[in-house]
Amino acid sequence: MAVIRIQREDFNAAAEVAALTAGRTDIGAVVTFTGLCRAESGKLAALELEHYAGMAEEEIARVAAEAEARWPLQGVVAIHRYGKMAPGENIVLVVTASSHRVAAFEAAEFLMDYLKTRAPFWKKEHLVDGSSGDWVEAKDMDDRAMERWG
Amino acid sequence: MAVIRIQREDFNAAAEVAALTAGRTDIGAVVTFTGLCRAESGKLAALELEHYAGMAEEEIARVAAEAEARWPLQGVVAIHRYGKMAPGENIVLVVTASSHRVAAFEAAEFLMDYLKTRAPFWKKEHLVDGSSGDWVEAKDMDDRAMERWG
Amino acid sequence: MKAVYFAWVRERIGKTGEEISPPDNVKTVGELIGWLSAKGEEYAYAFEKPDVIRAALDRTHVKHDVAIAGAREVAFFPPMTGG
Amino acid sequence: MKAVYFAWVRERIGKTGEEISPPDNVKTVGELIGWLSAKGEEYAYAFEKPDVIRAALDRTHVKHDVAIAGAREVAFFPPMTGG
Repeated sequence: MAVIRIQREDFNAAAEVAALTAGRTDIGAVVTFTGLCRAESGKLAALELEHYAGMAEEEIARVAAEAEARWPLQGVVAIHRYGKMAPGENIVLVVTASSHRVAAFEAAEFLMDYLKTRAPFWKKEHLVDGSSGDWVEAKDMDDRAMERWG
Repeated sequence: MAVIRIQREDFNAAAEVAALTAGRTDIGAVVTFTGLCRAESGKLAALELEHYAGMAEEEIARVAAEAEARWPLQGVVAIHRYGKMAPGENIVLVVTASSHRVAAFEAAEFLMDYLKTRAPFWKKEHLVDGSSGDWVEAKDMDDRAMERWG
Repeated sequence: MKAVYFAWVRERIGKTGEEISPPDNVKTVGELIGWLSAKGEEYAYAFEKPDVIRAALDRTHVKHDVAIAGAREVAFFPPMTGG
Repeated sequence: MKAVYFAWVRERIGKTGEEISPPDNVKTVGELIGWLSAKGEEYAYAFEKPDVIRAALDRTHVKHDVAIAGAREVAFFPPMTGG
């Protein structure tokens, strides 16, 4: 059963991995992906993440269930933050655990590709000059990354 | 410059990630891979990792330099343990940091594929019945995984 | 039914959501977008490029040709940029 | 030159390494494996399937057709199983 959390506060990747692997001796590979807020060459004061509160958790749970159906996983964690984040802060965490490294890697990439294109979150830029920047535009690249999973 | 360590003692993935990202606002993605000792359905008491002390660090440094040449990385960590490890214990850690998630994922997979097939380490099984088991055999699968990088 | 808006769709319409009562001849998500666009210039602005608008019915992604019948909540938003 | 052995190559030969002085007609890594194999039955056992033996010269992986001239350290070992 996947651990899915949508939260304003920061997460602790090490604590999530420890919870996933505690007392187990059948896990051979753990992959973590952490997405962080970038300063975009000093232009950005913060990113504000808006989300569809009702849908975000359900959609990520659907994506996690799909990953668990495709790969032999012993654990999945997906945590996505919302609210305002300064450059250097964490935004998203995915953890996958499996007996084998290829499954752990592929499932983590799959989860991130799907989170990027299907989880109802939107990023708005706040600029260092105090002005409100643009909404971040979705990238074709991300759609193509998702399409590789068929 | 990659962080490469060959050591008997355990590592702390969170501390390595923290050291890599501290004070930086240009990193958008951090991938960690942790390889752990499995019990192999309860048959295994421990894995003993032998290594070629002179060569292991040099070879991993070559592989890390190759990863840094292929992908735009802001940080690479590769730590490989040697000695005797009980099921559930950490064996290997790879951390990659980049502006973009695809580079971080690909570089981490590349590093693990190369570590598996080029780093001079050998695993010997110790069985729960007290007997000395076999040397783990290299997998064709791992060679093929490496070959995809051309 | 309840309509909810996110990101720049929400900003352009000027509200996070509202109760709507489309007429019976509005059967699909796409037709609902057309009907909303006629409600005022803020709606026309939000939906000026219908092709880029994503929709969800009762918290599940749907394409524009899906029927809205029976749905309690419809959501409109730009392509997602989370992760 | 110094020869070092690892894993089951080391176990079969019964030592971690030694000084060796191959004759001048032993020019490549593969020829060195052949010469060592003739040193005794423990060597013959270690190198019974030369194709699976991996080698390094001065800590760099090499194929069996590489010349050993100038190398200070040669290593023999099975395919690696780290990671």
